[in-house]
Amino acid sequence: MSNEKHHIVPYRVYALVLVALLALTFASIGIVSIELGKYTVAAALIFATIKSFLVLTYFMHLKYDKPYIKAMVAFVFAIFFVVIVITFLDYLYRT
Amino acid sequence: MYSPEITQASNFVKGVDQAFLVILGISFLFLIGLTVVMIWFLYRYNRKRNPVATQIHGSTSLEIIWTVVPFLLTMVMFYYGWAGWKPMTKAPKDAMEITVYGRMWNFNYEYANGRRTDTLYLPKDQAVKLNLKAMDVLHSFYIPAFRVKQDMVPGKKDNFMWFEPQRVGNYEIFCTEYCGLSHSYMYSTAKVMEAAEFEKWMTDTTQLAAEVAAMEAPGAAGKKIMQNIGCFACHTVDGTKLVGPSFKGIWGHEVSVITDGQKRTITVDEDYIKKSIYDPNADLVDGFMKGLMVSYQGQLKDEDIAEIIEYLKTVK
Amino acid sequence: MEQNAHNEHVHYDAEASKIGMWLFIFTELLLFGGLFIVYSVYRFMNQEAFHLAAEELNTTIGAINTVLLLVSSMTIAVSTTTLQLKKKGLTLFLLGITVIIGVVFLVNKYFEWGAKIEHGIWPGSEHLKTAFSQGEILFFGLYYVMTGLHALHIIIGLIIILFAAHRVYKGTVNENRAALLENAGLYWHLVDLIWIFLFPLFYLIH
Amino acid sequence: MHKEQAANMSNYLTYQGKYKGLLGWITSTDHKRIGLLYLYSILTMFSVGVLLGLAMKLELLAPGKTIMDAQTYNSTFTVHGVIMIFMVVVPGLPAVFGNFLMPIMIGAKDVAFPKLNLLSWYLYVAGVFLVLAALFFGNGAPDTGWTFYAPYSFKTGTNLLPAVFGAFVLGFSSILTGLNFLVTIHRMRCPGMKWTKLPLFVWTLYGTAWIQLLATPVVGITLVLIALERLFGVGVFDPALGGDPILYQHLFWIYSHPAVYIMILPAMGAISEIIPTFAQKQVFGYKAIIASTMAIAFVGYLVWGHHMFTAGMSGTAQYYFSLLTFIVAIPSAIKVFNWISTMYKGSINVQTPLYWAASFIFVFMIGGLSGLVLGALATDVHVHDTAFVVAHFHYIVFGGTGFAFMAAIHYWFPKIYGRMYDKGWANAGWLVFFIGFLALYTPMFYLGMMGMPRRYYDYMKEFQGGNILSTFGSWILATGLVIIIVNLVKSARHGTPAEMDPWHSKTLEWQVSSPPSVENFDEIPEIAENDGPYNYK
Ligand code: HEA
Ligand code: HEA
Ligand code: HEC
Ligand code: CUA
Ligand SMILES: [Cu+2]
Repeated sequence: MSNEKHHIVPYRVYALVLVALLALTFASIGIVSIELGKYTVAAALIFATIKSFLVLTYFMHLKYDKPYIKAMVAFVFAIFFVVIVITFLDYLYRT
Repeated sequence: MYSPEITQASNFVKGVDQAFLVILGISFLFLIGLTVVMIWFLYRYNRKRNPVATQIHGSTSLEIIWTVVPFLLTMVMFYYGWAGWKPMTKAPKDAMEITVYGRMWNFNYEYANGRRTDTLYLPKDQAVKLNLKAMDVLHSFYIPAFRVKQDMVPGKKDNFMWFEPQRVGNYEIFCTEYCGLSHSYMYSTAKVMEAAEFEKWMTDTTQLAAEVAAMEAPGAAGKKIMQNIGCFACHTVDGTKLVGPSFKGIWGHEVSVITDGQKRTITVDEDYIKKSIYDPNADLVDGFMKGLMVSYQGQLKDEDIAEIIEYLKTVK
Repeated sequence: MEQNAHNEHVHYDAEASKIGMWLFIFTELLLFGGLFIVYSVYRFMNQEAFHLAAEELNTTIGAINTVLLLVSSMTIAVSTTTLQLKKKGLTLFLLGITVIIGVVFLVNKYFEWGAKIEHGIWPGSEHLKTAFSQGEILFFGLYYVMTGLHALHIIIGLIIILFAAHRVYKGTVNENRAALLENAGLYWHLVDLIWIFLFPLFYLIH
Repeated sequence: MHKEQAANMSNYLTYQGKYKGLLGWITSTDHKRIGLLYLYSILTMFSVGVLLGLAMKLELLAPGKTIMDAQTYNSTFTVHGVIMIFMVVVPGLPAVFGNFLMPIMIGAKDVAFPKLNLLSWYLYVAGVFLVLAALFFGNGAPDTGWTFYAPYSFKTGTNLLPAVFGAFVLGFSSILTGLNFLVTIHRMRCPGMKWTKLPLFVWTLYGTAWIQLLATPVVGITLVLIALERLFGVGVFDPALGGDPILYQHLFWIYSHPAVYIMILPAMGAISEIIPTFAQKQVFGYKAIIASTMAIAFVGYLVWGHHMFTAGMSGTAQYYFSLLTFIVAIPSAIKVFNWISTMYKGSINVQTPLYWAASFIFVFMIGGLSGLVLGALATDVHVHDTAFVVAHFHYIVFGGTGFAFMAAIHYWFPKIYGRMYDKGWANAGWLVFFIGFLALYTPMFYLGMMGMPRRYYDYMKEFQGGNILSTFGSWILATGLVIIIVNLVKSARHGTPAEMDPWHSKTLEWQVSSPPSVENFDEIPEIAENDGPYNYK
């Protein structure tokens, strides 16, 4: 309800998260400029995943939300991932 | 269509029909069993016969049984389905190759020696591999009697199907992927012959010439080519408009076309017809859709087009 | 896990509107998800061409836009804290910053697209069809569709933020009824989230 | 009974708000009125779809041209499919009965976002008009089939854009309904209404809503891509520009396979309400039914490729999709077993809704079992895109969802209108309808096995026998439908007043007056610890 206990996130947390996000951005730009061959895609995506994880947990308050909301978010990402994997069962194995 | 007498028309019939038998068999068993039980309950536990219901909440062991049993049965069905299909995916190395072109709205076939037909001639007991090429949109190549079907996908390179005809006869071929106006008229025939007879047909080059000679009229060869490759699916010679403009009185006629978005008028001559066939969308006849007629570059040679032009001159 | 006593107050249930927003975000994620599937399949089928085409994009503009969106995400996140601390002025100020950054992002995008179009690269253009391979055509097609759709979401996000700011100004959104602002924030983070993936996929990998 | 009379004075049908008459309806955010708005609009579209279906059958009575030309036929099945799928069965049960009953069943006064609910209906209407616009303006009705397969869908000269856009808007309406239901079920259950006490119909709506939410956007973006392809030539599905038409099919079926479970789950839910009521018996395996609902919703996401067995996917994908298709059939089997077991040792009161429910089980089994034929690789290669598929999905979409819809309307009719229908006519209608249905679609199984392709304007004369039978069936079916509709329409106005709980059911909607008051409950109910939706003694 209106006056239910709401977690107030301190400014400091937001500031730290932003710094981390920016650092990760530049790190990912750096990492793709060195030649990693076919791992560049993977590297860039790993950085993006970490960043989105930060945004979800802190900016989007998931850390402070009830477990069932977390579960829903996890479920949606999982199902999307599964759908991609299944689609690639076709493309990876085409002769 | 296949009728029950024509069993075993190809090497796949057995596997597919067995899968049908297994799945339909189990299905009928369940359908009849469950329906009978349901009707019996409706009768036996009718309010008149059973005024007070007995409350039962459920039964875990039953739930387990009727999860596991159908699971096992479906795995059996899956297995037969898979086993009947698996051999379709890999053509034997010694298969004879034929290229099938599908376009709106006809099929035609090109043999290793360059021969082209609009009927699929096949030797009995010889593995045949069809390379399927779609020229415009999706089509699907279906021979019910052989239990084979494969979509023809434009742009897809390794598109094929294979089979081994095992019985002499004529079998229908349908297009089963919806492809526009005359989808239901896109059919052709597979003619399975004894190997020796097929050999004779294949090497007999005089036949075509003889057919042409039989039709002495000017342009007969051109007409034959056009029939084979399927121009008349879209064009008529009697003035009716199908998908494309009619050829009636086309020669020397003035048409208004759209070139690069600009309208202009052209008199139909040899160059124009050739261009219309090799690059149909360059000069688009006013009032018709772009992209329907696709280029025949590589399918028709200049000599063929010369014959076609001869024919078109005669269409008054 | 839920308190059903809420029913007495059908008209304001912060948690209901929060779940509602999350559910909406899920559909948005899958909307882009469809495009990501298309992208990954075509990237897989045309690796070389995608590398080549990505060279055409300007990493610097992309990076600047990334930084902008991250910062704006932070400002709007902070604004929910300030609202709860009853600092209305600061909240409005932060929202203002967020909106300005969003607009700058769009301006950047405008120039970026403008430059491409000047070079004759747009879906269906003659130059694209003649001078580029099929894979590159696909790359640019997807580039326009995905960044375009993303820009559309930025615009929607901006409208929602302005609306929320207006309510904060009027006082109908306050420390006790913060749902609208929080939802605006969630939406804006979604826009950010998508960009976090668009950036490496289009600008970085070459 | 005095309480009931008092409530009747201001029931939701007669209630006077700010506006009178029609305006009072189309501005109302009352979930019950919105439910009826959907009912009337869906039935209107359904009638259009039925007429198109009958026209097709008439055309197929004989080979060659019978009543229309090929172009008209192609547009007819496209518009028939689009209407039936996107405007009738996808919204069908959730938007009508879900809206009307779900809040009452969970003890709430309305859905979580009533205005959004009304907006969903407006979006539905907007979508309908967009699709209809495609018929009357421009270059003629679209002729691609409801699947809009690329590349034909951007080559055809017909008026595809408004139809595609309309389907997009309809999808949006469906998403918003799903969202609304999810929030409502999560947040607005009355005290004591635990998850394990939710009526099964509500559970199926819950599963359905998740599918609506997570699958619909994928088709949304796919349709947008088709539109962009036509407008700008983006190239994503155009083989000439390097696109892959098979990818289009993946995206389309990623939505449209789960969508078939959007259609059937609420139907199963309605059946799960009706059977215990008429057997006066606790539902058999409450938890198993819930589990199977959620399993269908979840596994349903993973099997879309079974529509593409001949499309040219990799062998690995074919193997995998076939396997999972069989897995998804099992939860449906579990449901059938539980329904039938619920009848065991019941005290069965055979009334019209139960006729529909029992025949639902029968036709659903046929539809579902024929789905197994389609799910197996070898057999699907033979019958894919033939009349067999047409028979399968009419049996299951319209035998399943349609019969359940009929069961539902005969079950909840007294609640909705506060009046009873004529049972004799209702039963007669059912019988005629059922016979017509069997005659209409059974021959198509045979035709398909013989190799008659679908979407065929013309056919070889060998196929004529089956087609004639089928066409006759369509006339019988239509007769049945007319009987049913006339009976219901007449009874809604002049039927005898209905009691609060004519079937002696236990779910909450039967504990309020018929028709319900505007607020549903004077006081929010409370569910006692040992109470439940199927607590028959
Ligand atoms: C309400 C909609 C609905 C539902 C519920 C289903 C349910 C199922 N469908 Fe169907 N389907 C459609 C609507 C639906 N379908 C439509 C519209 C199309 C065509 C689209 C188009 O191309 O235009 C289609 C097409 C379609 C195809 C593609 C055919 C093709 O184009 O080649 C396949 C292939 O696997 C398939 C399979 C199944 C299966 C296995 C189920 C299963 O879920 C069925 C499960 C049910 C049962 C199994 C019966 C009950 C159980 C028993 C009686 C107990 C005994 C059971 C066992 C032993 C297992 N369907
Ligand atoms: C719900 C879905 C639905 C329903 C009810 C129907 C109803 C009918 N359909 Fe079907 N049909 C489709 C969905 C449906 N159809 C789809 C998706 C296609 C594929 C299109 C394509 O290929 O792209 C198709 C294709 C299709 C074809 C194949 C075209 C071809 O491949 O050549 C034919 C052929 O005759 C046909 C005939 C009919 C007939 C005669 C009726 C009816 O007229 C029969 C009369 C019906 C009744 C008398 C009443 C039934 C009552 C209810 C269902 C209760 C009300 C329920 C609610 C309001 C939810 N339809
Ligand atoms: C799929 C349908 C289709 C097929 C098959 C087809 N055409 Fe066409 N044709 C069209 C359409 C549509 C046009 C008009 C638009 C254009 O100019 O491209 C056209 C235009 C033409 C024109 C110009 C006609 C005029 O009146 O100016 C000629 C010549 C022609 N086609 C020849 C052929 C020949 C020869 C073949 C077979 C080898 C053939 N077409 C096969 C659809 C088709
Ligand atoms: Cu070619 Cu249908
Ligand atoms: Cu399916």
